[in-house]
Amino acid sequence: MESEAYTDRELMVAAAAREIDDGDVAFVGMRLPLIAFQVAVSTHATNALSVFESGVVRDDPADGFLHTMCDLPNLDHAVSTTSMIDIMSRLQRGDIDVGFLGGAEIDRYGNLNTTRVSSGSRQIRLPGSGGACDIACLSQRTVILMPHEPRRFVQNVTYNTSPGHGEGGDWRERNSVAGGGPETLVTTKATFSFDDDGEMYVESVHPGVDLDDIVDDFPWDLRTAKDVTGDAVGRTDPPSQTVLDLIRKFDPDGFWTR
Amino acid sequence: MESEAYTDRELMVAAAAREIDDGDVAFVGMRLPLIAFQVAVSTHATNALSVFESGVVRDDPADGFLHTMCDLPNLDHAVSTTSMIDIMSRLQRGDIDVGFLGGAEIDRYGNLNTTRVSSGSRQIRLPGSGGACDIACLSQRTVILMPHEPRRFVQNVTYNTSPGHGEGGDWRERNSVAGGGPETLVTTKATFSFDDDGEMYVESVHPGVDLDDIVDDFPWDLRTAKDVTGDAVGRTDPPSQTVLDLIRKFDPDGFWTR
Amino acid sequence: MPDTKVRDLSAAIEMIEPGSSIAMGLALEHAIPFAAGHELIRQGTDDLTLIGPISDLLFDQLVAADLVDRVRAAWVGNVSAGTGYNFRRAVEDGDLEVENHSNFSIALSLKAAAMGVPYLPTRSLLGSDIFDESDRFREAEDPYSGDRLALVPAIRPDWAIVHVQRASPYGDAHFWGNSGVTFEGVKAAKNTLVVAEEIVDSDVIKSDPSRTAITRESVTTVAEVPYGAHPSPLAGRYNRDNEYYVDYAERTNDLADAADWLEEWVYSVPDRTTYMEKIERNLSVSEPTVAAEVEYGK
Amino acid sequence: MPDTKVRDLSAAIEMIEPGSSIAMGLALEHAIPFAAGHELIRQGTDDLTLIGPISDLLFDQLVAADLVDRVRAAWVGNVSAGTGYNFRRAVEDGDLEVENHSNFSIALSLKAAAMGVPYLPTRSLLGSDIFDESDRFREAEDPYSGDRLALVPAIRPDWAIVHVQRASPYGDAHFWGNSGVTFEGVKAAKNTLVVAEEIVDSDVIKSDPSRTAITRESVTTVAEVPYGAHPSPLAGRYNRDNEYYVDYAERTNDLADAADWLEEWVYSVPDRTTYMEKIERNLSVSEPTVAAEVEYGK
Repeated sequence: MESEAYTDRELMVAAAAREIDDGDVAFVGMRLPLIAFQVAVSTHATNALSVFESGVVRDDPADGFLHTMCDLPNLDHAVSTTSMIDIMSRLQRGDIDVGFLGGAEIDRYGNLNTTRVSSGSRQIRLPGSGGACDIACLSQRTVILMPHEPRRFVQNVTYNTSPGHGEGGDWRERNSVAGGGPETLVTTKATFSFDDDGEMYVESVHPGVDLDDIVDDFPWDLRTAKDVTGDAVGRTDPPSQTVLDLIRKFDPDGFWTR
Repeated sequence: MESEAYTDRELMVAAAAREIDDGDVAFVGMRLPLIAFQVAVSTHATNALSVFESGVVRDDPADGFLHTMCDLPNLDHAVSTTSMIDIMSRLQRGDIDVGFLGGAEIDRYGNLNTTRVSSGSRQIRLPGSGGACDIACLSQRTVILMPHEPRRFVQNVTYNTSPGHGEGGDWRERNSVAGGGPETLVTTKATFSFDDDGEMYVESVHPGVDLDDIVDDFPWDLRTAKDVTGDAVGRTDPPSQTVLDLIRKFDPDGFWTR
Repeated sequence: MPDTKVRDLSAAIEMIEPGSSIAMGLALEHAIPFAAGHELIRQGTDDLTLIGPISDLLFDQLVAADLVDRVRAAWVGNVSAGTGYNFRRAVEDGDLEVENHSNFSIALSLKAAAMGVPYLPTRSLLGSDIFDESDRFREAEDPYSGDRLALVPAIRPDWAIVHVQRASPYGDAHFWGNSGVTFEGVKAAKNTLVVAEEIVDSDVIKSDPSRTAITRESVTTVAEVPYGAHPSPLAGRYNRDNEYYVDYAERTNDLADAADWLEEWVYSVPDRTTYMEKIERNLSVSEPTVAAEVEYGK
Repeated sequence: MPDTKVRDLSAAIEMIEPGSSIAMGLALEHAIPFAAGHELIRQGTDDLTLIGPISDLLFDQLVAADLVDRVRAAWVGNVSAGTGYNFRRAVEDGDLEVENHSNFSIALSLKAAAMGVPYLPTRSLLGSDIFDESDRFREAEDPYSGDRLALVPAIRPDWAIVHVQRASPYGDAHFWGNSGVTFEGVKAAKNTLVVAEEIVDSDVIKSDPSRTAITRESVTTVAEVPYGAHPSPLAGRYNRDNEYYVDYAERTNDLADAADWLEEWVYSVPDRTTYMEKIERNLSVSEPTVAAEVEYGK
């Protein structure tokens, strides 16, 4: 069975890699995007460049596993190892084509929270923004990766760490939020796009997932491709064997992807 | 005779070198200050550091003649070769103790013009500020070196390229000009200080120069040390043989000092 | 000849007063000055304000030791494992004040101080709750275009602590690999402690002045501590000790366990030699890449 | 594999349209791209706006060739000899518009563009006629302290032309020695021409990524021109040719003489090899200083 041949996170990495176009400058965060960039530049996006907020610029996969963007294999034979201001300035100039984000909570307009959440009466403190707010504000487009867990999908994020399409419509423009905002959300069950109003809709469900099982995970009436484009909700392409081999090369012990 | 044993410009360099205290960070411009710093750090100011707007930081004399701050001997074995923003930021942070300036015109409050002057009906264009305006605005104190020519001493500078004490009094504070302003002017005939109101006065005349010959060079009633401190106008110390030897080592062909 | 600024690490850390604000972890996951942090813990230097973009484990350890009143940062946790449990616990218990930043806003705060200006403008932050909840960030209109901008005011730490590959006794340093906000932090701070793998003759530093972004007049004191950035990696010197991060996460979820961890790894470890004996993993660089030759001269 | 961006110098200069704004001479007296400037003169690329801190001779030569409408700079002249006579003549004759800057205001103009913000604040300029005469610099009140500041708006040149020691065919470059506003200029400009002493394999650049402050996505095209910065010096490669500057000053005080000079040194010199044959002085680095070893690796 295809669905047993790879993990949910391997599928997410494969889907994320497809979001990097050839020639893109990608702002790569931690965890899965670290692997997604390496897959993309090894397959269809050989002219892509990656930048990391720590100051690293790379044009090829690292020769060795990366726990973090600052592991020595990511610095070795980098194109440039520079400063955060240098990297963030590229973002602020509008030179970053795509940035990757994650979140503990997301709302229908792709606003993300990584600062604090409530669980009953308890306020749980999360690590915070890191560079996420900057990527969300300033990338030409963003791609969001999240585990598909109903508690993460909320009417309103508890704290808007990383603005998406705000309240929808021309909210970003009205609020002088410079970049393009979320274009794609990939969860462990489905891939979502955002319509002209900035509202997310199901673009495709992953192999083995039933659309009906997904819509109940959201506290709002989830829109689908059919509502927006008229096309039926698709089936996410599974990772090819080439891509799976690459993912397992870049994450040999499955530290991030198992 | 002492006055024949050295040139006017060698005396100016010697006087300028004395203005660098041990431990100072000095913002060194072109021409004579290039040599003055090297003399100072070789004699009384062994812990002084020099910075140059091109990005050079040095703690010792260059091993070779310097036409400009970017000649290779000034880069070789520098403490740091960095950027202009780095150097100017030190100035803006208030970390530069003393900066050197020159000018085509100076007024009684030490305002300097290096942008344009009039000669009869002709407007003569000069090279401009370079970093002079920044040094004038932001150094803790400035030292001005100029040939002693009556046309350079004016009631009001044609163009205020590098603000001194403005209109005197608390002008700098009122106009948010951050640094301390001019402390010393050294010409080829005398050394001047600035009083509490920011007006220049003769501190000492160089060997062989008569005070009476100087006062007529100014279009205002020139004040002297006697008016300000009650002390008589002094005699500028001639350069010692050690200092002369150093000047001639750093400028062996007398390119700047003959 | 300038005076040497070399002290042993404990004497250097003694210069830092309780109640100080300290910027560290400025190169992100790279070159984190863990040895200096552990010495702060052993000396019990408390009432601290910690400043940095993402702190990885170091801030969590100082919080575990109950030395921290306030954190001004973009992210505090454990990059290999996610949560920093001591940080989370302290915030949830109301024992720790947090000023929320993005990485760029921390970078700009330090850059503003490094440039000697009261603030820098940015197009980031607008639209976020980081901006909306803050009484520090201000909205401003660009007088040229009418665009809305955010203003980020300067942060001037009492101390910056940075770890580098090599430094002269005067404090001039070579640091390579990604630098994050290291150089901005040094220039922003009132004092800097440079912790170096190796203290070298000034001529070594001066053989490559374009590599010298930290210069003596910004540096208060210098300490030589080989492996002083462990468990974080240092370019050309040693790899990240990832198992340490995972182990820390597993052993500090609980307050009592965290105390045990501190006892084992900090309080009972007098110096860095003893510390390194506890590490069994080989972290050395196995395939060095030698930088292409560069010449100066006259 | 990215495509090569290498062109010969004349093809690279052909990419620059008449009417362009060009930032060059950004490392001050160091590494001035004279070869590129002379090719602009040979091609007659006119209606130019020139941008830079202090231009030394290069701007004066382009003005002599009647290619320049406007200069935005802090200082234009001849550092060895003082006056740039062609610049002075053009301004006095009303043929050249000058936007007066200080070095810092040019640096901040480019830095603002490089950072992607409309302006940067400064404590410099206030009190000067550079500030008072300008309709670009604005006064602003610091909302935090109430202090008065000057705002310096961004300048985004059409082109930056920079000279470096070595570059990859993709445009990633190593440049050492003092850099002035070179890196800010490259990031500020819409296009960059990198003129390199030597084009090297990408692996050479990648052996020392912390030296790579110019990266490919900022670079439009790359040309290999040994001695392309002569008569200015280039760290580790060749010394300043001071006699050239003195000779230029003596020979260009007069319009007709300046035309003769251009004919001899630019129009009648087809390429850099021929050009270097005209230089009799030995400018080579006699005592090279080799930079201390740096390693990366994994």
